[in-house]
Amino acid sequence: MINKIGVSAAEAVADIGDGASVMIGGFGEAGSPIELIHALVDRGVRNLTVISNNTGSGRVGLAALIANGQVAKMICSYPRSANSLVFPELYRAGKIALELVPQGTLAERIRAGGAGIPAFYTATAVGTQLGEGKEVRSFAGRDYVMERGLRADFALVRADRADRYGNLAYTKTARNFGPIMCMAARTAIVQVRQVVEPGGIDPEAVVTPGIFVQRVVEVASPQQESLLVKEGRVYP
Amino acid sequence: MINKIGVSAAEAVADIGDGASVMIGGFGEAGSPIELIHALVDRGVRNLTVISNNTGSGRVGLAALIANGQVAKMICSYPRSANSLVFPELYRAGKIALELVPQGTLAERIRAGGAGIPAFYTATAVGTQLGEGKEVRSFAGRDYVMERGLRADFALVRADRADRYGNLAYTKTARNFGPIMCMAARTAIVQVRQVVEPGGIDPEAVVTPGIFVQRVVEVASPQQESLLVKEGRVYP
Amino acid sequence: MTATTNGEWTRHDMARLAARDIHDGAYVNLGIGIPELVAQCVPAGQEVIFHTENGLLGVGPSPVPGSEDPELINAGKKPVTAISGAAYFHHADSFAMIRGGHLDVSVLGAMQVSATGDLANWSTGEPDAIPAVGGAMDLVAGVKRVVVLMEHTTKSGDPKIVARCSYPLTGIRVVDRIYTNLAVIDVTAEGLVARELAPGVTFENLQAKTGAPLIDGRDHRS
Amino acid sequence: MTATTNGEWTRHDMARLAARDIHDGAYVNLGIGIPELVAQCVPAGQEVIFHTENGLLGVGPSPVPGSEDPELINAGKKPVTAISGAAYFHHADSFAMIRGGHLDVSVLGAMQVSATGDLANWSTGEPDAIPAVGGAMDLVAGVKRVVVLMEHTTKSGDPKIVARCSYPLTGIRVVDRIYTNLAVIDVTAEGLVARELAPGVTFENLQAKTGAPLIDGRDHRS
Repeated sequence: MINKIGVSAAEAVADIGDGASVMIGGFGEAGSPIELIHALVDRGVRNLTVISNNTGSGRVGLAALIANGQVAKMICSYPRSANSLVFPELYRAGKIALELVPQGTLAERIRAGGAGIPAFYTATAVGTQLGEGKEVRSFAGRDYVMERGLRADFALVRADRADRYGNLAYTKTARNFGPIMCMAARTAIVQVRQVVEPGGIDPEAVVTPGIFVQRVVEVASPQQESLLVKEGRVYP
Repeated sequence: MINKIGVSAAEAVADIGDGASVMIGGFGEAGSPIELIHALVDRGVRNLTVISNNTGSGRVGLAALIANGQVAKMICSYPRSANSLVFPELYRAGKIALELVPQGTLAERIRAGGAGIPAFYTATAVGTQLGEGKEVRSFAGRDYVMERGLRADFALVRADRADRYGNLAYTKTARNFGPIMCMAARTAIVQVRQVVEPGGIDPEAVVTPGIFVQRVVEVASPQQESLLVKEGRVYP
Repeated sequence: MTATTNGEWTRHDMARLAARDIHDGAYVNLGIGIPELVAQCVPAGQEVIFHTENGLLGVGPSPVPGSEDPELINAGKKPVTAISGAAYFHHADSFAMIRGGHLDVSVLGAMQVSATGDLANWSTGEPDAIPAVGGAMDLVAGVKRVVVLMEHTTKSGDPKIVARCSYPLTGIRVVDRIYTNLAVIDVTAEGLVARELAPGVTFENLQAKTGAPLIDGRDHRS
Repeated sequence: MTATTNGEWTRHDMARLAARDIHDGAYVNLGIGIPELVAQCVPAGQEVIFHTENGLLGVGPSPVPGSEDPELINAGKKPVTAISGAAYFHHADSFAMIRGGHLDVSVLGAMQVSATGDLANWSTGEPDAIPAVGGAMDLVAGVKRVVVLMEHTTKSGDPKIVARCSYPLTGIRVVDRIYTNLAVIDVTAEGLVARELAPGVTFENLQAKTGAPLIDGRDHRS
């Protein structure tokens, strides 16, 4: 019987090793899989390449992973935000690399990686610093840059509900990068608020079909990043 | 107030002119917008380029449009099926052009067109007749062909429910090409079984957001193509 | 249109002017900052659908204090609500709307706009700045009409409308119209055309505060 | 394994052999024809998820006569059912599963398979044939493991396993294993390796009906 559920957060990330590439879902705290990230902090593996839209807040979640010196390189669109302290400090000190990607190009690169598309063309960033060094090609009189599909060894994603097949439903704007990161990772690890029986998610409303999900961890009451930041919490 | 509903099938297709490109949803009869197609047959416009996975059955729906001499060119993956009589006859007589596209490449070209991607690479069809004449490029040691995004002037699609914003929900495997054709057409015209109030489709379960839909026609009891074919019906 | 005591437009005036120019039924993405005010200024009887690139079409008003939902936010990561008839989707679908030309208007803030509509709004280019681009480059490349809402000059009085941008570009020839506290200016093939001036502003005064030649277009408003 | 009176495998035998080789928990796409029989042969205690490229993961058994739903069909346009825990999706997402390497096994029919695993199964290449490809080229290019179920020879007795395909190709070097009424044959870097023979078939007899050299691999079954 197929059953992708039942592992703990620690077990789910146990084979993420030094040098792995890891996509981490979330747009700010919405959809950020904080318990899975903390399990990765606990593992202490280093030299990670992390693909995530932001770089976290305060000293918890993704920011804690970065603060712990585990991330060698960030691929993201917006590494700066109100409570983003850790990344700027390490970046200015030359201790972390940054590949800055326009947000829509980042999303499409991830979707392409998951869909078996090695490269595509987009008008985004043509003529800008972020288009420099990229192949430019004209279609129907307009210039486009070539962008490459992006895959990763692992994805850490937060969804709302899952069944044992790994079918997922999300909540509101916490959906964001989750579905495409599940597609693009060789091993997609998902924390959900609730496990349901097969059929418990309407098959018309499944957002991520189970084929894209390898492991599901139930975290009934996930921590809320912004509250932890407000309280000044530091992980671990 | 935004209201995309309320036109008849005839009104909805009234600006489709000679030489237009028209995407038509459906995989076989599942999702085929038969009432919208018949309205287009009634208009009698000619020299159409039709993008659709198949070429219809019997002498109704898409097959009627072809039989009526209105289609100059078909772009499709599978123009042959059990009750497909019209297309083979015209094709052998040299009266209709065919661009044969692998089904997944067809779907991805349509999705790319809708997503503003002018071209992408795929391994599908490399080294085959359908890859001939296409640019081949190697990424990470594997060959891929370059395929172009596909757009159209109009899309005719069938869905299950719509609200006045044009948000759509579909039924089972009748979803197929509908969502991506709505994305790729300048004017997407959708027939639905039922109009619902805004919010009547769970915002988490909207499959096609209204931004991709321009006109909605309510057809509460659509005709079933296979029954018409079985009865030997001919449209008009 | 109200104005400040010095005859310049307030930020709300600018937002109202921008909202006035958005057609009924339009799909609109609002950038962070002054552009956010546009949502409150849609003329009565019109309906505009607001898109936020983090996956929501049909952004509603700000939530009542205490009812914020951390999983329902906008691109600025502020809590929002959703209208009845909203739709959620993932990031690739959201940017398919942007890149595919499905959005009618993108309203953005800016650091500089050039005489030919180049936009700079993502980086000062300073060596120790943390570069962050978000969705700005996608929006200007994909949305049908790009308009800028910004103060006419920097805090130190330097023009933000310039012959050539000195800051790193967000996009080339992308801006269609600029709304400032002093004027409404179109970017046209002929050059920058001042369409409307705030009540206390003269054309000469406007030109003096602008780093590129302006055409007085007040007689032939588009 | 049962067999026909002449010692050859039946279509159901071939399907059972193919099903035996599919791992528990696999995601599998079944082509039209003999491959469809594989769904009925999943060993007890195992669970396999069937994908149909027209937008369903979790294809169930054929519907009870009279309960067919014209909106719930497979890629062969036959009525099917959906299991509890199924998911529907659109065509681009469906082929993202295929092209992106997410499916474990594709089971296809064939007109010809070459000694190096080239597959021909979409066109006879005859001048008046209506060419139709469907999803076959996408499947062979994207799915991790491609296996063929077919009769060993044509109705007129010609080999379908050949040195080089004479029919137009579906894909180059894509087939991993072939199941016929006579044998199970692997496509390897060393050549075609016969792994199992139907009870009434000798290696010499098999070779005589095969248009490319076979290696007898019965002692070192993978």
